[in-house]
Amino acid sequence: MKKIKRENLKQLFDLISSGQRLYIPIKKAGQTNYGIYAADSRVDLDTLKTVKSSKEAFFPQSETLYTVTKENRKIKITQQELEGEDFVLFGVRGCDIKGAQVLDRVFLSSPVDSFYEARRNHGIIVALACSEPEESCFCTTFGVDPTEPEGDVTTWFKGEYLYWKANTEKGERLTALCSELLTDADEAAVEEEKESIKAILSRLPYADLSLESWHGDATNEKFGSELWKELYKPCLACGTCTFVCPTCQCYDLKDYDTGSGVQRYRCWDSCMYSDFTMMAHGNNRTSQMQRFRQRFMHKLVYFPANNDGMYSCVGCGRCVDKCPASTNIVKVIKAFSKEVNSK
Amino acid sequence: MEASKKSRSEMVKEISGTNPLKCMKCGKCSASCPSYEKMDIKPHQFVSYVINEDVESLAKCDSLWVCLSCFACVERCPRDVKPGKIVDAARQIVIREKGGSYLVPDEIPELIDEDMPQQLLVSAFRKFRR
Amino acid sequence: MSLTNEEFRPKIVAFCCNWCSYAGADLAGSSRLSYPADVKIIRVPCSCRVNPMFILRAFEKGADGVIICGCHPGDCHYSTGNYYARRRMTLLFSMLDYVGIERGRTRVEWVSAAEGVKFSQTMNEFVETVRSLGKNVRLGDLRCKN
Amino acid sequence: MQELISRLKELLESGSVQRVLGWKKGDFTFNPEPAYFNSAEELSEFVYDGFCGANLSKYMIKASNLEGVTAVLLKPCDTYSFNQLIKEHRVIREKAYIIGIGCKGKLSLDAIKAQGVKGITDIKGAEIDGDCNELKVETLYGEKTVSYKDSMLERCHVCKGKEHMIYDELMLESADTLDADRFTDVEIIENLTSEDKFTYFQRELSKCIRCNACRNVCPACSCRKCVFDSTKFDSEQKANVDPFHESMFHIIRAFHVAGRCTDCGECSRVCPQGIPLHLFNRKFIKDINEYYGVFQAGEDIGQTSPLTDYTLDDMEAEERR
Amino acid sequence: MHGIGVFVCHCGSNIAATVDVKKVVEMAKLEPGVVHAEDYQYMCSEAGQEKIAQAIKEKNLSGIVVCSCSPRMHEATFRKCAEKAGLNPYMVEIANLREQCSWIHKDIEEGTEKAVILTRAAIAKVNLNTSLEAGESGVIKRALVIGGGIAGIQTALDIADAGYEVDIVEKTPSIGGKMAQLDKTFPTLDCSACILTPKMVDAAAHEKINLYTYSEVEKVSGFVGDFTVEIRKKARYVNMDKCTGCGVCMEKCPSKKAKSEFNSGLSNRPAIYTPFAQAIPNVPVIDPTQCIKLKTGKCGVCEKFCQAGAIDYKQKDEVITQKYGAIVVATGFEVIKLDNYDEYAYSQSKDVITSLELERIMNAAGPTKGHLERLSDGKPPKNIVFIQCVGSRCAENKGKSYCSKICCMYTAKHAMLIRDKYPDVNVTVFYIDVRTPGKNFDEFYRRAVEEYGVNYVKGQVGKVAPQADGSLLVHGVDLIDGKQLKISADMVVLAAAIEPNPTVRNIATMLTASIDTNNFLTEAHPKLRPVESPTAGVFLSGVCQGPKDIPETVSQAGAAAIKVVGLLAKDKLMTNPCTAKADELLCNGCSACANVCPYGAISYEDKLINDHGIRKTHRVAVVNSALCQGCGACTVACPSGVMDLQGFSNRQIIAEVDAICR
Repeated sequence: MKKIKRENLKQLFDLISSGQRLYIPIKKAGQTNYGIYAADSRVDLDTLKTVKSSKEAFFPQSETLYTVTKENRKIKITQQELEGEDFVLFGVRGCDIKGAQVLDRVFLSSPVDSFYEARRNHGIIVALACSEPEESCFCTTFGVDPTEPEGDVTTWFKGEYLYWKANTEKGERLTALCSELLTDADEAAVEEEKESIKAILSRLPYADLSLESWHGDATNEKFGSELWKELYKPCLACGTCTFVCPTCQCYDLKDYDTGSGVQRYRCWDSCMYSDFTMMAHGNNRTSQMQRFRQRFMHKLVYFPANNDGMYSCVGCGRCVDKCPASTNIVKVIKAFSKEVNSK
Repeated sequence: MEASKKSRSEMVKEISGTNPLKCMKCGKCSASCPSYEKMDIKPHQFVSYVINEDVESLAKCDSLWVCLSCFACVERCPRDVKPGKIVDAARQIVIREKGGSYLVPDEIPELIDEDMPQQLLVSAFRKFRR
Repeated sequence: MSLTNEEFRPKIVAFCCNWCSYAGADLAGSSRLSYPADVKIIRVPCSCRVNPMFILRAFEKGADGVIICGCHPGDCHYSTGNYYARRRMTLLFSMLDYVGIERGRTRVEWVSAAEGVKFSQTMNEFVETVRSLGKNVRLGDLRCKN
Repeated sequence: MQELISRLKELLESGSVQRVLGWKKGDFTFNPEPAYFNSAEELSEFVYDGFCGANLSKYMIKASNLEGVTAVLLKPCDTYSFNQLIKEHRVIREKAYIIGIGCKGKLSLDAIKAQGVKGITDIKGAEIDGDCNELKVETLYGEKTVSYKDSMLERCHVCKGKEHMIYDELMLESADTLDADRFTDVEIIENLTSEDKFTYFQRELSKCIRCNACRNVCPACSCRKCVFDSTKFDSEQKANVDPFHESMFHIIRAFHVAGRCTDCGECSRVCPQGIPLHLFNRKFIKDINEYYGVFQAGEDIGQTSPLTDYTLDDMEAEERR
Repeated sequence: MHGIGVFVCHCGSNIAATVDVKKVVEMAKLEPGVVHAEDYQYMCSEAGQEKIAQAIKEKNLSGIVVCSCSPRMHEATFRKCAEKAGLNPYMVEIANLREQCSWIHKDIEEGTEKAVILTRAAIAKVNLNTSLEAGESGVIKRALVIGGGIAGIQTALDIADAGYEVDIVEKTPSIGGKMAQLDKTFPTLDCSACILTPKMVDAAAHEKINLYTYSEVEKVSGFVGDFTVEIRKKARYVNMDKCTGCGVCMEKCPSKKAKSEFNSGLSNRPAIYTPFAQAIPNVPVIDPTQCIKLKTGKCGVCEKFCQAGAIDYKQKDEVITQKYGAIVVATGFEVIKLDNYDEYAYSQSKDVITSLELERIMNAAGPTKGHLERLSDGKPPKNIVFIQCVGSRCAENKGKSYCSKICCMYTAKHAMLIRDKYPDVNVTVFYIDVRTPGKNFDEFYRRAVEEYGVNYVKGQVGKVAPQADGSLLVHGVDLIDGKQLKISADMVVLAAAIEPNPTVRNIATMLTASIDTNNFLTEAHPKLRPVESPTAGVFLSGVCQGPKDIPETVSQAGAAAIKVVGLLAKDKLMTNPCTAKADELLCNGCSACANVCPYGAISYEDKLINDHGIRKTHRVAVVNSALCQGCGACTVACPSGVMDLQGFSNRQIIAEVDAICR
């Protein structure tokens, strides 16, 4: 266990970023999002949740895959280089780390997504415990422990200090790099902080959110439920929930003509959009109800059915905070348990 | 000198809120004017003086103080040039240039007659404070 | 600065109405009134055919300046087209000013079929203005800028 | 409030309307959602308070396709949007029974949080029957009191007024919330140097995640298929591929709603990244007002929109400020 | 599969001098879709065209780009050439390498570089061209003229003389219009009726002309060549076939208190009446607001006295539907209301009259049988004052901004006639400017001054004050002498402004013809197409388009007629295929496009739309390609890009932009 004074954090960031890219929550134009650290960045580790999750570091909102150029009448294809350098992702909360584990299931299972894999291999995650969980948090429902998030390094804020514990070899390497700024610490303060967090967790409004009704093979029963016909109604079909979500992994592939060649890139897509999976014959989900149902069925039924029971929701609550129509996964879960209870 | 002359005619336009170039020289203002005989510069000529940037002469003329501010010309001008307002603007310039305060605020409420156009009242003040 | 203003050749897109300005450009040509080759003309039936999307597209793909030419107000072949275009372009360009695109990169000019001289003069002026502003770095897709 | 619910019940029970479009209680006091109520019983979940900010006019586009009449609750500012939608044939007047409801200013959770409040579990004081002066905020970390006014959405500070532009009946009182000029921010930006303007918007737009919430909530963005979703201009875009595309999207969107945007403020309300999108729309509104005469979209259905209109002596583009 | 052919013209040395033509050919070959590229000395020559045709056939080209002079020069040539070779003519694009490249650049490198880019843009565009077919529509060989004044009559006569059927719709009981009310006409002073009535008779007698008097246009649909018009024939209560026009009914009618419209309200007429003696048709109408029988059921005098048995109190309005190939608007004018001119005492004194009223007073058939007398006391006036520009040339909030054009001349006429007949009467004319452009016009005015001693005073009148003794004190000014004048007159004549007949608004709306702020109909082009409305198939005749005197009206009427004849002479109308088209699958039906369409070419329909298997009824825009002229205003008004212009489509222009910016 190491520690560093809060006031020395800037030195720490400067040090880390001197040798590699440092992704860290930065406040810009009033909002906190992950960004690449620079000396004049306004680092903001106090905001519990960045607007977009940290998944961007491994799965950027858009990335070029390859470029096609033409030399006279011949075509040349150049693959985009994979991530080749280590980078540090700092201040990641338990939910986002769990989100990365969900994405691993998608991108690292065969066939492996090499772009994702390379970033994942080169990324060093410095996790940060959630000192002040918020009302929309329900990560514990999905088995996340915000008191001790599992990164290469786990950190805690307590009083004047940031406590620092390396968990992996990558973590040790980073600790060694920063050794000049870190001092030894005992675990007592951290234990105390963990207790304090636990106390808050038990008081969270969603503390007792239950997934009971979602266990087992719920496919047919849930799919056919009449509830969807009401639940989807406020939905505006925007992509806010999907884009702030740490686990949403759908993307679209597109070509862009730069004038000197064509770039094939992928970018996040949202199953809420009416043109999602649009094909020549039309769309296989033709109504917003179907699209809405798809999102939640995927997170709570289809994904766990194919991934050893792992839900593709991590309870970060970003969609709860951000949905313009105040509809969200918690309301969906609650509506179904109410139905189960009333039966 | 040239500049100050010009600025005065610009001032007349600004104060009166009229555009002298709209005048089509029909003379309806002069035809309507009850003080026409006593005027050295006739109502329809006011406009030309402003266009020609000769506010100097306008400032010196008798017409400025002969005009009753009855606004018959303003009312009847087919082109909305409002010679009466030009006269009044010229008057204002003369008075402003003299400096000093001309009206005590307390006097105003007593002088206001509901049926009387406000503009007329103000013009009248200026005129009799000469 | 590796590029001096002398060497910088801006990309200029000119949308010209078929009935007036395009003919004006033809007249400039037949009168041998030169203007920089940086100007490339796109023929449209009327200035009201110019969609803001076209203008932003040009900037996206690397144009340094966009100019719209149409018939003089009152002379539109379709009576009213350039009146609509005038409002649209006034508002659009005002918006581009507002988001920080240099004002000199956009322009609307009315050029009649008889105004070959005006066409050439306008283009000369416009190219000069854009050249003095340098390369368009604020608006455009980075992928198109190599 | 009780009076409103009774009236809604009466409308549903008498069969004069088939459903009510209003708000349903959320799982917190501060997250009610737009909802349809098909029967008097369902109204037990009905709520209308300071957190019911959504402009339900947008939902009426779809509701116009439903059987029968929908009673819709519209705040004064929402009625401008409804009018505009009538003008554009996107809603059917006869399918709506408009209850013009009062409004005492709508609240922004972000504005409350910006006052240093974290972990909110309950908020009291937003009730429409109350005086709406103060909000009592219960949080995981203790209780706080914030002023109602400081917690309002930006749009309420520049409120268009308490009058409904269209309605079948009126319910509940409104409060005056106007305390700012809506063009102040636009003017501030106008007075920046070109470079500073660019920097400002670049910073703001760099946050955009292209979630389309602004577009999808916008009553003026009622296209069956948006140009940015279609191949009409080869302009199909998804997600933020290049900073240019965010500018393009927001400028074109503002242009497309210019002369039609009622300045309802929904775009700014819903933006997950807090981008002040209204600054685009207001720039157009300000320019239109200055250049072509004051125009308020949605005020008068008969009025021609400034972009489908012209006068012979309109200002030239080069004469712009 | 695309197969684009590129043909680069040297134009002798016109292009080749500053453009490396071979290089352009080589570069073109590298562009996507291009399968053939060649150059030639003169592409527009017969041999050049032969090369193009050959390549089209041999290489089965799907589109061609000709790099040559301006498309304004030879686009039509190359389109025809393509068509002959079996390629759709709209699959041709021109890269303007001469006027817009070689002629303005001196440096060959620069010229070539630009030529390559222009060629590239044209190739990019032609890749997206689609075959277009010019539409055809039939032409109904019949014209409608709305308004039966001199403009309408002349237009109808000219069309009919060319052999086409013409209907005139006139809302009053007789054709003749304003000209029938006039006494004499300038500058020849011949009697108005003497020159008008023969024309009226001609029109009535013409086998190709059909009169619908006392009728109004109620509804118009359709488009150029094929309009459908509903005409309401108001009930006359007199059977037109039976009536002999003897006039006994009018004599016997006991209700005689209605104001005579024809005499400008200066005399009365019976409830059953013809507007004037020479009315055509000479069949009276019963004014239902005045007729005692129709109001109370009692009376029936006219029926009793009508030997022809023509009176029919039960007659009803009749709506007839007729098809037309062309419509001429000739709705004429009215004199403005003088409510805003209190200073001239028009409403206070009977002796302040308008010029049109003076026409009636001076007419032998008028209220005073042609004797010049004061309406107040019947005494002959000794001093008459004419005031010009009453309501004309005013600021917009005060009257009409335009010059009514005819007043200077008719005032000169009136003044001259009065001085001629009553040399003792003093006539003073207050004027601002005397405007007499026209053949023999200024000479006419000078005669009034020089030979007839009319006193012209430059200066507007400020006020007319009725005096206790019945005289009128005119406060005027003589700007030349610099004197204010106070003239005691016993009659004042106001040259009131004229304005378009108020019914024209409604008619313009029905025709989707545009109208200006003064309610004058807008012409398709102010200089080059002055008698056509922007709406195809609608033509303008007379004062409805702008103030005019009789000779001008008659010439415009003839011009409108020849335009109509030109249209009706065609068997088929070929329509420009570069028209707007809505993608009904995605159209919102928001009306933005229709709001900016100058031709009224866009309408809306509720259509059942099949969107990938989902069927729903939507309101969608439908473009009438016969009306659309292809300006593209709608395409920009449409936010979703659903409205597109064929031949200049969004994607085509975008492709050009991309190619240029590449």
